[in-house]
Formats: sequence, C-alpha cells, structure tokens
Amino acid sequence: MTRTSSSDAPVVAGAPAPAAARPSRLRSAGRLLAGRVVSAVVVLWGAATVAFFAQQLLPGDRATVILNIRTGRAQRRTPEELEPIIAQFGLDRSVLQQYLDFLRGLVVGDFGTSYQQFRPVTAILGEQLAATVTLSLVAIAISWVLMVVWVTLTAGRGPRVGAVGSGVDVVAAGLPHYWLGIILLLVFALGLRWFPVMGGTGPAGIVLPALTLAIPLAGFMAQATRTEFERALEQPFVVSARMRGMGDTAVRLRHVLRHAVLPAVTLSGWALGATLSGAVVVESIFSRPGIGSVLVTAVNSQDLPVVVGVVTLVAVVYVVANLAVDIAYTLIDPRVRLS
Amino acid sequence: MTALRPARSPSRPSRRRAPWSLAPAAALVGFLGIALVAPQVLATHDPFALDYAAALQPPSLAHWFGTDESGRDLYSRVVFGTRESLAIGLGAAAVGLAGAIVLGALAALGPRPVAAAVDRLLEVLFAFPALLLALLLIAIAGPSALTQILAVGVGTAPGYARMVRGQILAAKNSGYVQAAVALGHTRWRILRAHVLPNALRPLVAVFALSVGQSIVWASSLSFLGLGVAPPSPEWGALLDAGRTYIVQAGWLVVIPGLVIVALALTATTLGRHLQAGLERGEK
Amino acid sequence: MTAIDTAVRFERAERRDVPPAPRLRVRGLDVGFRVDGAVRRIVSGVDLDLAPGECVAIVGESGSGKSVTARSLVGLTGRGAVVEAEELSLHGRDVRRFRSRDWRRVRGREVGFVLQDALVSLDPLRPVGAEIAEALRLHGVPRGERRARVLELLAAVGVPLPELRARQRPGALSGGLRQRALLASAIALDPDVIIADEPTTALDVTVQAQVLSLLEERKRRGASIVLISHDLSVVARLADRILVMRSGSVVEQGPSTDVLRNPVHDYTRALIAAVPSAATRGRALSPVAPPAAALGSSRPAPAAADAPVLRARGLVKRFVRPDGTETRAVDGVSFDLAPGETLGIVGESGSGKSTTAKLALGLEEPDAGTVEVLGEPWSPLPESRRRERRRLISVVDQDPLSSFDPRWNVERILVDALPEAERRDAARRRARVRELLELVGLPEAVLARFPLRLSGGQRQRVAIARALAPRPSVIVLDEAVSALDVTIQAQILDLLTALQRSSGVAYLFISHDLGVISHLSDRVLVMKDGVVVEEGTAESVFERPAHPYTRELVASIPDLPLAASAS
Amino acid sequence: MRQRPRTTLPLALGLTSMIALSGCAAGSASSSSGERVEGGTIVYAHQQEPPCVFGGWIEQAYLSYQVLDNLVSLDEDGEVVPWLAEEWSASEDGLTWTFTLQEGVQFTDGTPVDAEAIAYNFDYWVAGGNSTAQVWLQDYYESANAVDERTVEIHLKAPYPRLADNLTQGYFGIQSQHALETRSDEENCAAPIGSGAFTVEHWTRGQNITLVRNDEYTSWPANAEHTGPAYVERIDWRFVPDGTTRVAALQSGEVDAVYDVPAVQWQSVEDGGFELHRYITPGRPQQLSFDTKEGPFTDQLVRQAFAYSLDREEIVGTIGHGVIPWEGNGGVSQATPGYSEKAAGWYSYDPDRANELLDEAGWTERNSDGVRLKDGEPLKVVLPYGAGSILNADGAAILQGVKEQASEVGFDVELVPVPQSELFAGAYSTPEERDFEVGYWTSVTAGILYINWRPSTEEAPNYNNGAFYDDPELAAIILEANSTADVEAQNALYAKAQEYIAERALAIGLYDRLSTLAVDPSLRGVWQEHAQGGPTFYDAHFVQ
Repeated sequence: MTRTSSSDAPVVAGAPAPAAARPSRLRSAGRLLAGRVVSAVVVLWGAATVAFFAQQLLPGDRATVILNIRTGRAQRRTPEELEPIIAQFGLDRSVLQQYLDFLRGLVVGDFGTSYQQFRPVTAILGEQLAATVTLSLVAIAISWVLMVVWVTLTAGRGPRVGAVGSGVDVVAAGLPHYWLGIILLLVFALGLRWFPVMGGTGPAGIVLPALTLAIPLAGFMAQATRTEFERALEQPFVVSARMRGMGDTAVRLRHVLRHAVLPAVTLSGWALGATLSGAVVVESIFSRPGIGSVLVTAVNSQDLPVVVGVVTLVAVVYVVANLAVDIAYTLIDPRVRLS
Repeated sequence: MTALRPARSPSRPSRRRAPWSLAPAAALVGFLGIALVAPQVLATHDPFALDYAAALQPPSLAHWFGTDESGRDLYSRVVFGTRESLAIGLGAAAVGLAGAIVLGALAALGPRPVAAAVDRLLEVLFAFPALLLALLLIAIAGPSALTQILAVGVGTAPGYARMVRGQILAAKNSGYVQAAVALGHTRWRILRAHVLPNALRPLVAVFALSVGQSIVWASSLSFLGLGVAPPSPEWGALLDAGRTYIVQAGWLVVIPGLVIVALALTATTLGRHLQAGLERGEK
Repeated sequence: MTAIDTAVRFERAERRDVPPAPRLRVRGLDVGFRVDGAVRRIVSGVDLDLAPGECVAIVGESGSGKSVTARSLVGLTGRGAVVEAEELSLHGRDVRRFRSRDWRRVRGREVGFVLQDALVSLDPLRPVGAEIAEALRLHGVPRGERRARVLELLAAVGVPLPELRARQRPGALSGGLRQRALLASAIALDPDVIIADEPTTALDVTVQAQVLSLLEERKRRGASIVLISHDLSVVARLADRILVMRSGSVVEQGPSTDVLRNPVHDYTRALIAAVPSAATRGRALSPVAPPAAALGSSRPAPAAADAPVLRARGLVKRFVRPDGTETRAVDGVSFDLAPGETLGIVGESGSGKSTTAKLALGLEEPDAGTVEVLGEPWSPLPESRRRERRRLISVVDQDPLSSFDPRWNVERILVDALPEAERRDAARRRARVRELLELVGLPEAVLARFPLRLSGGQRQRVAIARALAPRPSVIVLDEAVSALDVTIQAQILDLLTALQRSSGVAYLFISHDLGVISHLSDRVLVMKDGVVVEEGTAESVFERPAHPYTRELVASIPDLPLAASAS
Repeated sequence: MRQRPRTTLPLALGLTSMIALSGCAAGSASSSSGERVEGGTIVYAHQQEPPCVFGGWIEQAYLSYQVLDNLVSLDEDGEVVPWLAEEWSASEDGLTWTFTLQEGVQFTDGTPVDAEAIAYNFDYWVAGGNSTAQVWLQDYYESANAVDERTVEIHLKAPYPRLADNLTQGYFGIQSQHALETRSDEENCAAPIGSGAFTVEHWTRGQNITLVRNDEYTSWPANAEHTGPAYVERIDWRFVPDGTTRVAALQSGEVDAVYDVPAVQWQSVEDGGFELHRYITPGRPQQLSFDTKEGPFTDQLVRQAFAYSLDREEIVGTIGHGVIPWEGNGGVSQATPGYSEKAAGWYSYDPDRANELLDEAGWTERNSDGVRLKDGEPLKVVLPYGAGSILNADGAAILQGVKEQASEVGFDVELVPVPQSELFAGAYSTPEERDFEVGYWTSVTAGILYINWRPSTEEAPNYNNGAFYDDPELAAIILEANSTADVEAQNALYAKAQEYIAERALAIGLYDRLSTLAVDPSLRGVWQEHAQGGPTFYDAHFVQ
C-alpha cells in the first residue's frame, strides 16, 4: 500500500544548499561539542561521587580496615594502634570535608594512595590499564569479525538457515564468560595445548581471553545486526541495486551491511565499558593482570582509593568510547551529522 | 555480561522462526517447574548426603551427572538448586525491571528538571560497569541470595531504564495518543489508557529475557565466590565448587554450566516468542 | 520480498521457435510463492508482448500481482517464488534457463528498472553519484569514464548542478531530483527495456508530471517501457497498451484508448469511474452505494450566511531546523469554514497544510494568529479550557492504523470516543456504537476485531466512525484517502459526501491530490511554502487559476480521456 | 541433509579425560644427565600476590626469604644454625641475648650489616614494621643495642629461651637501616633492601615479580647446600591464583616449579615424574575454636558432643586425597615440637557419645529437621570462615563435611563464607556474632599457644584468643613453658597445655596446613626452608 510523503514534517523538506548551511553547521557542531563535554564531565563527576559515597556505606571502621589490610590479619584494634592511621589518612575529617578534598584530588588527577601498596592509585591504574584496554579492543575486534561474517552468511537466507543463524546468535549471547572461559581453557590450553595456560600479556596469551569476551559479544551484536540486516534486505534500494545487475553477495557487502552494523556500532561503545565486567572474570580465569583483577582485589580488601580510581577510569573509558562511537556513527551514516 | 540492552527496543525476531525451537524450551520449562515445586520427585539422591566412598564419580546410571568431591549426587543437587537459582533470577529480573520502570518513567514523564536529573543519573549508572555495582553492593551488604538479587537487579536496571524511557516516549508521541488528545481526554487518562500500557507491555517479553540474563549474572557472582553460602546447590555455586576438580572431574563444571546456559536460552527463546506474539498483534 | 534470484522452473515448456520481433515476450506466466510446503498462486496466465518503442502499462490495485509480474520479467521475483511460463524471452533469448550470472549481465544493461520513491530506492547512505556510478562499474565502464558519464546522465534527466547533486545523498535531495537520479541510475547503460514500478507514486503532481515526461522522452528515443501503476490517469498519458490486472490475472487488455474509452470489464469501468476529478463533483465515484444510514434525510445545503464553525486568522507556526535555522511552516494563514461546507487545502509536501490542520485542531499552538470554533476562542488557549469543547472538532488522518491503540478492538476504540454521558450508560452506548457502524457501513462483526486485522478501507471507516462519535460540527481530514486504493478511495469519498449531506458536518479537507480536492471541495485554499497563494471556489480555482503556481499545479493534473466520464 | 549428533555433554566429558591423559603425557619429563647448568631463570608460580614483599603475611615471609637474610636459620632437624649471626647466647637469667654477626656482610645498597642495623630492625618490627614479628616479640622485647660493630644485645622483659627459633621465620628478615630510613614506604614495600641471595628487580603488579641474583652474596645460611652466589640468574615469581592452572602450567612446561598443588592433582603430578615437596607447617593447625563466652558452646558438654560427632579422619582423608593429614589436636600441629598425641586422640568419632552428652546437656527435643532443641531454642551454631583467604577450596569442602556430620547428632551448623573485605572490616570478631573460629597460624614452636590463648584483659586485650577463653590457669602453664629453658621440660608443659585445651574441648583440630611444591625434574636443589616451608631457590639449578 502506497503512502504519500506530503504529510512529512516541513523540517526535512527541501535541500539546504551547503554554502548557506555551512556557518550554521559550524555553530551547531560547536553547540554539539560543548554539550558533549558538559555531559562527559557530569558523568565523570557522578560516577566518582557514587563510588565515593558507596564506600561510606561500607561496613567497619575505616582505620581498622586499613590496618588489617596492611597487617594482613583480620581482628579488632586498639585505639593506640589506630591513632597513626587516622592521622595519616585524615579519617577524623567530616565526610563532607573528605568528599571535597577527594574532588579537589580528582580535578588535579590525584586519586590518593593505595592503602595496600602505599603507591599512588594513578600509578597502579596506569600500570594495569593497558592490559585490559588491549584485551577489550582485541575482543571487540574479534567479535566484529565473527559477527559480520556470520550474519552476512546466514541472514536473509530463508527460514532454515535463518533459524540456525539466529539460534547460534542466541546461544553465543547466552554463554556466561566464566563458563566459556573455563571450557576454552580446558580445551585449547589444558587439552590441545595450542595456547599457554597462563595468559600473561603476550600475543599468544591474549587469544583465549579475547575469545571468551568476544563470542558472547558477537552473539549479542549479531542479534541486533541480523534484525537490521534482514530489514535492510527488504528495502527497495536493495532491489534497485540488484536491478542494476549487482550480485547478491556484492549487495550484502556494499549496501546492506553498512545499514545493518549501525546498532552494532552503538553496542560496541557500550561494550568497551562492559567488557570490563567480563575482564574481572576472564582475568581471574586466565590469570591475566589488568583493571579487572585490580578491582576485585581492591573491593575484596576495601582498598577504597583504588576502587574509586577504577570507577572513574571506567567512566572515562565509557565517555571516550561513546564519543568514538558517535564519530564512527556519523562516518557510516552521514545523515545523523546534525541531529 | 549481556545483561544490559541498548536504548533501542528489543530486536524483532524473524517471524519465520519455526515453532520446533519452542519444544525443547517448553520441555525444560516443565522440568524446571517440577524441580521448583517438588524437587524430591525428580531427584534420585539426597542432595546434601555425603558419601565419601563415592566421591568424584563420573556420570553413570547410578549418578546421572556424576558425584562431587564429597560423593554428593550432582544431578540431585542441580535439581534442588533450581529453586534458589530461579528465585534469584526471577527476583533480580523483577528488581531490575521495577527500578527500570520507575527511572524510565521519571525520565520520560517527569517534570523537566527531574527528567533531566534522571537522564544524567542513568548516564552515570550506565558508565558504571554492572559487575562493579554488584561488587560494591556485596561489599556493603555481605554476600547472600538477597544481596545477589539486589546486586544483579541494580546492575541491570539502568539498561532497561533507558529502554523503558524510549518506549514511553515512543508511545507518548504516537498517533493514537494524539487522537486521544483530539478526543479531549485528560492527560492522566491518556497516560493510564494508552501510554503506560503500550510502553510497558513489551516488558513482559523483556522480563523473560532478563530472567535468563540475571541467572547468568547471579551465577557469575557465585562463581567469584560472592554468592550464596555452601552447601547450597545454587548452580553458580556448584560451578565454583567444581572448578577445583575441573581436570579430574570436568563434569562438575561442564554440567552446571550447560544447565545455566540451557536455562538462559530457554528464557531468551520464550521471551522472543512472546515478543513476536505481542508484535503479531492481539491473539 | 528479498532480492534473491528466482529458481525458474518450467512444467509446460515445449520447444518452439520464437519470431524475433518483440523485445519482451511472455506467455502463460504463472507466479506462486511457497508458503510452508504449498505453493500460493499470485499471478496466473499473464501474456505480454513489448515491441520496440512501445509502452505497455499494467494497472491494478494493491495485491493485483502487477509488481510481482514486473519483477518476474527480470528474475527477481523473490525468495520461494515459483515462476512458470510457456514462454519468457528477452530479445529473443529464453530467460527461463538463465543462471544468476546471466541475469546480472542483462539487468541494468538490457533492462532498466525504476521503483517508487527514490528516498528508499536509492541507498540513503551513499551519494546518488555513487549509486549511478555503481551501475556503470558493474557493467565494466572503466573507472576513468564513470564520473563524466554520471554527470552527463544527471544532466540528461534534468538535474540542475549535477556536480553538486552527485555528491549529495538522497535525503538531501527534493523528491523530484531524487526520482530523476533514480531514473538516471536505471538508464545509465541505456537499456532498451525500462520497467517502471509505480515510478510516480508518493510524488507531488508537479514532480509526477516531470518524471512522466522523462519516461516519455526515453520512449521517443526508442526505449520500450513497462509501466506499473495503480493510477489509470498516470498511465493514460504514456501507455500504448494497457493490461488491467486484478487478483493475479489480466481482466482486460488492449490499446489504451480502447481500454479507457469503452472498457469491457466491470472492474475496469469501476476503476475508471473511481478516479475523482472536477468533472466528478457531486457524483458517486463507486458503484457500491454508501450505507443507507449515511444518506439519511438529505438536508438543504446550509446558507453561506451562517456563522463559520471554524475561523482561522493570521496563523503562523515556526520550526527550528536541527541546524538551528528557522523556517515558517505556516505563515499568516486565514480562512473561514461555514457549517456543512467542505474547505479543501491543497499543496505539495512541505507546503504547511498538515501543520495548518494541527493548528486548527489545537494540537499545535500557533506562534501568532488565532483559531475560533463556533465563534468562541479555541487557540491559543490552555488545553484544560479546550478539552470539554474538543468534541466539536475531530480528526481523520492519513494512517488510521497508527491512530488506533493496537491493544484496543474496534468497539473499545469507538466507545472511547463517545461523550461522557453516552459512555456511562450501557444501553445508549451500545445503541450509539451500532448507529456509528451503520453510518460508515461496517458490519457489527468488526467490533471484536483489532485494527491490525482490518483492511485499509475498513480502518478508514472506523476512523471516520470515531470522528463522528462525539457529533462534531467540523471534521479535519488530513490526507484521509491518500493511502487507499482508487476503488476504496472512491467508496470513502462517497461515504464522506453522504455523511455531510445527512449530518451537515463541515470538512476541512487536506490533500496533495488535486483530483480528490476538486471532487470534494466547495472552496479551495492553495498553499505553497506555508502561504496561501490562492483561494476561491473549486470551480474558480481549477478552471480559472490566477496564481502561476496554481496554474502549474492544474496543468500537471494527469487527466483521463474525457469520454470515460461520459458514462 | 544428514543429521549430525548434536550432544555436547559427552564431548565435554571426553575432553576432560583427554586432558588427564595429555597431563600425564607432558609429565614424562626429560631424562636428564644431571649435569648442572650455570645461570638460567626459574619460573615459579605462586598462589597469592601480597601487597608488599616484606610483611606479616606468610606469602610475604616466603617472598622476602629470597631477598632478606635472617640472623639465624633452622635446619632439617629443627636445630637453629648460624646465618647472619655466627654465634649467639642467652644470659643466665635469660633476659639478655647476644648475637655476634658475620664479618663484612653488606646490604645490597652497600651499607654494612652491623649491630646498629640489627638493633634498628628489632625496634622497627615491634613498632609494627612487621605485624607478625610484632605479636611474637611485643610482650617480651625490652630493647636492643649494639655493643660493637658485630655484637648486638637483645634485652627481654621475661625469659624466652626459644627466641632464636622464632627468629628463623621469614618475618624476621633483616633490612638495610639506611634503606628503611631514607626511602619511601612505597620503595620499601615493593623492593626491600636486604643482604639476601636475590634482589627485587621488577614487580609487575598482578602478574609477577622478577628477582635477580645478588652476585656479591656472602651470607648464606649454614644449612645451605653450597656457598657463593646463587646458581640461577633470575627468579620469575609469578602469581597464579588458580591451582589447576598452576599445575597445568607446570605440566606444559610453562613454569619450573609451582606452590600448593591441589590435593586432588597430587597423584597425577607425581605420576608425571615431577618432584614433590610436602611440608606440614608447625604451629596452629587448621582448627575450630569454640566460642566459650556466648551461645551453646559455653557448655563444655556441648563442645565435647560436637567433637565426638565428627569423623574428621574420614572427611579430611577423602577431601585431602591422602595428601592433607588430618589433625586431632586443636592446639598445635603434629609438626610442632611439644606436640601432644594424647590431646590429638582425645575425641574419636562417636555419635552415640555425642547424643548422650547433648541429652545430658539438656538438648533433648528435636524439631522436624532433626535439630536439637532446648526450651524451644534450636541448637544452631554459626561457623564463619575466610573463604579464599584463610581456607582454600579443600578447607571449605571439609567444613561442609563437618556441617553434615554434626547435623546427624542434631547440630544446625550455619556456614558463612566471609570475604576478605568483611574480615578486614572486623565482621564476626565478637562472641555474639559467631560460635566458632577457624584458622591456622604457622610458627616454629608451640609458643604459638601463648598468642592464641593469652587471656584478654582491659589494658591488654588479646584479639587472637579466638575462643574468648580467658583462663589464668591455662595462661600460667603456657607462660611457664615459654620461659622454661630446658626443651624437654618446656615441651612437657606445652603438651600439658594442649591436653588442657583438648579435655575442655576449647578447640579441636581439623587438618594440618601444608606447604607443597612441585618441581620440574630439570630443576634441582629446590628445598623448603624448615621454619615455614617456603621455597628456597638459593641452591636451585637447572640440569641437562
């Protein structure tokens, strides 16, 4: 059934002559950027604040905790023992005071000192960030390859293939990291000995951990992509491309894919942040260094400065990732540049 | 980790998916149902009884899923673990969606300042890795089934909240709402009669999906040793316990894992079919 | 349907030499689709010859199988399709044996295909230039020559500033330019067969005219054209021969003049009669008589002296484009709508007519100007004060489906629209709902049904019933019949006329379709870029258009050979 | 198209068996001629990563033992032998100890290991520089002073004849005074300066610490197998929390030695031809102390009943696969001098006896779940344990056995795995919160009894007294033992204390904490030091 376009909102009508539009485009780009920066700052501040006050809720007397961490023995402490700690970390200050100092620290990029390691948190994170980010990026890259190949091969190929295709998507997306990781370890490292058992940071060591993160992510993205892919395949422009004499595969790769990956692009931005959750598990299974293990240790031993550090760091990653996504998005779909 | 969904509404399943994919799901649901109300019917052994003579036996006719380090029958433990695992899954999904609805509704319908604030809050929570929220919560409240439920719920809420927000906004700007306005209905009535029902209805399907995801999540917490107390046969805990024996007794890891995956898949399949059903209109 | 090469099967294929004459020769074309096991027949027994320089039109309403037929001609019928034919040959070659490689060589080079609405028929993510160049690339035009050729082509189809346009994406082009670009990509390799599937649907009349003349030109240059359309008047201008299709088979075919002037088949007659135009004013368009209830006791047409039920003065509505620039969608529009009168607002997309409707309905607040209903202020006014008087003015818009809550069945939809009093009282409620159904000629059976399960016509009737429910004095119809097939449209138009006669309700009728407007309206506003350029009685506007734009509009109305209307 | 079998389960199980096989396969280690190779890097996989190299955790003791030298060392017969100190003696009254240092030993920062430095280290420990050293010394240590370059005097408040024995533990490693005074906490944490056979080269947090040979090494302990610098150039001290992974890494040749072989894998590692070391740490075993202040266990009968209800030998035997020895003695482990067999054998598995005792104690009724009741109150006891920190997976499994067996006679034991964070936050530290304390404490002598059983007083609370059992009588016995010079007599007294504890069922043993090593055949000369069982790589060398 045909539908007229005459009820379109007037906004989309007509072609803005680029010459006329350029200054306003700049202006709006500026506005856009400003907005981004503001929201980024808000997110960072919010994340750090949430983390800070979440810690205030943690049970137990801070000084005792610190002392116990350092002595490695969990027990009650006498005031004499605690006094120096309280002094050192200014725990006698009011929460508000501590919060303000904390914020002041944030601004100058000082997250304080680890209770456990006596080192500045920034140093600890700086050390571990690379490992995790590499892992995440590799994982996302792999998942893209898996996803694109799989979807292009199986999407819009009739009920049977489709069922298999999406079936695999669902299964992959449903695989818990810890389980997948262990199985991969069991099969490829312990069993077939193809990869080292202890991940380490070498290139060989990253394969299994990355796969562990990549496979579920690929399945997850594939679900979204497949839908778009099949939707795009139904679009008239596909037909007209075929009518020009284009082969099916060519159409899929040159036209359809580009439309289909848009949701996946959005997802990957989110994934970069989310893979960190996965990293926690994966790093423990493959005994890799990284933010994940730092986080678990820190939370486990209530090494609060580190926890806040990680949270803020992740927030930063998230913000950056989303910015990257927006850019990628506009590259793939120039229509959204102004909206 | 696939707990969070992006802000877009859940993907449309290809309406062509054959119904046979439902058969195993239905069977599993039936099985779980029984395991839920009357585990003893399905169990072949006492899930807690120690039998050191029979420790670490591979799957056999006597012990379908084999036995663990203390000679307990894994199959029976899995069956008895259903209750707790499902309870946690359902609970977490409920908490998550409830939170999501409140936040989402505020973000979509609240007065401008409130909406803006909630929007930002969602941004912030979204920037928080779900597992981190969970870890903090557990550190605060100490590990237990309840904390697990809350942790997973809180961890998954932001993602769904965004979805709810989108749904509500979509409904709010829909043709039928405009028609209702044109008919002179009051704001509140339109909200009640059109916006909320239409926006929240898809959540039925989402709930099913999220149960599956929540169980996976909860079990990963158990796996990190932050779950329920032993000797509870909660599936994630089983997996964690089996980890030590992975080489000698792989089934202790493989089987509970398969069960969890199977359940997650069932939930997803059902959820998607529910979605398809809803989208196919009233029937 | 997905664009996958069709596995061509032949059962009744027998060896027989084919005279080389026609470029395209079809005999006994059957097309069916496999729906879980069984094959559902969509097209049966279509014969077709396409001589050089000839234009054959296939006319039919949605579901008549015309598009499927067209696509079968280039082997893109779709997944699960079963195409059988005694003969199916292109330039004398039997295409039934074609492998997908053979097809690819033919498509674009020997057969060009134009689809409707280039906004979606060209890849929205790629510059139109690239799309056209693609056709060239696929058929081995060396990289170096492509760019030049693309610009040539764009120029050839009358796109101004080809260099600039080639770099833009469909979304950035106006409907006309887009459609031209699409045409350019189809004729890039100068194929001598062009298949155009609804090439002008969803286009404004002026653009429609331009596109048609482009096709005409190709034809003059010796291209053979298969033109698919639901709109006889579009076809009339171009086609040498017409095939009228209905539910999969050809009900009538012959030279266009014959088919149009003295149609043999009832359906063809109905189709022709259904086309609204100035000539058909006050006449029933459809053989199907409107429901008796609607006719009621015909009232005398109200005297123009009556105070207007709806009065707009100097309405202005501004919009801010995403890039920050401001546009006036509506700029100083004023009008009066007398009781029982039909005021038509006509204009092309972006002319601001829909916005005017929203302002009239009080769904948008004007930035300047006022609206009065029954002499009392209506807009601007706080919604709370407007609410209780909203029953006076109701709306029917283009896409009823989206205006119905998908969770509600017809009964609930109608009940919801009743005034408080009637809604409360069960007996009156039931009575009124039945009455409404009768008015719009729907069986009671539909009450339990859900909008999704209704046909387009039924939906529109429900929408009208809902609009009537509060006994309004004005109904705003925004493109209310644009999405309907001609025959259905005819029925609805008849229904509207009948209802107005019986109930004396006034219509504010908005459409891009001058035929419909001229058929229905007493008075007409012509809008362009938010401004009313001409106003007057239907006769004066359409017979003696003053404003140049109006003249252009009227000129571009595709008209049927008048003989048709004299039956 | 043909159907393929779709079952994953058999596959997965198949895999595990396959792995078992390949495990053995890799095990068949290179038959070596025994020819020593100079240099090389030992890759050693340890379980837990400590926050600092030197400190009060046993992980730290193990680690710092490679980097720091102690005054004295303990040889395989439990004899104290010279290390940094050539000779030592205690005064008549036992209040003054005099240590004479080796000639010309230097810290790796070039400063001399002199009496000054030693004295400074003692003060440093007691001031909290090492929390464990601190609790050992604080109640006896008076002061330390340098008599001359090479002679240092330690003054005690009360006699402590076994002081030298204690000083052999890693907690008492000697650091450069100059380093401690001039460098930042961070530096001293990550790379303490000692005079040891190795120095800390780099610490990649979360992954490994690399130790590099100290080529100027001159101060090897008397019980070392060779003299001069260490044979190997480097030690890559990896942190691999998961036992399975560690063993697999060893079997696949990724590492040369691993710490803490999971009991269940002991056999396959042995079959693989790897060299296994097993050291039962002396001191407090993994034991259960009963809360004698609050709740049902204030009643001795109930405590005894609980003890009788358990077949600890069977539980530990199964979970420990015959590798982990079960321990009946709640005071000290069988490896500890002065260990009392009598105390260990006090309670054998005897459910009937347990039931009698409980009836006698008034817990006569039972509810539907078979839990005993006393005036309506169920016999519910809370057993928190440091999951993953104080107890490993095997320990947790053993506790589940305890819960199950105790339930037979009507105890309802609630197991509460407590994450480290909560422990550090002081959870379950009060009598109200818990009915048991689980845990071990390594030590060379039975002197540990003093730390665990010294009565808590207002001015000097003893939070290490997990049973909250403030009993002057028991304390008196232990104190007397601590200060008894004659080893025989001292051990007799310690034994008496253990039996005192056993008789009143204040604490019962579960199993002995092990320190185990598995070493690739190509690596020789690795031994476990005799104070705590940590790996010692000074004599280690690769062979062809």
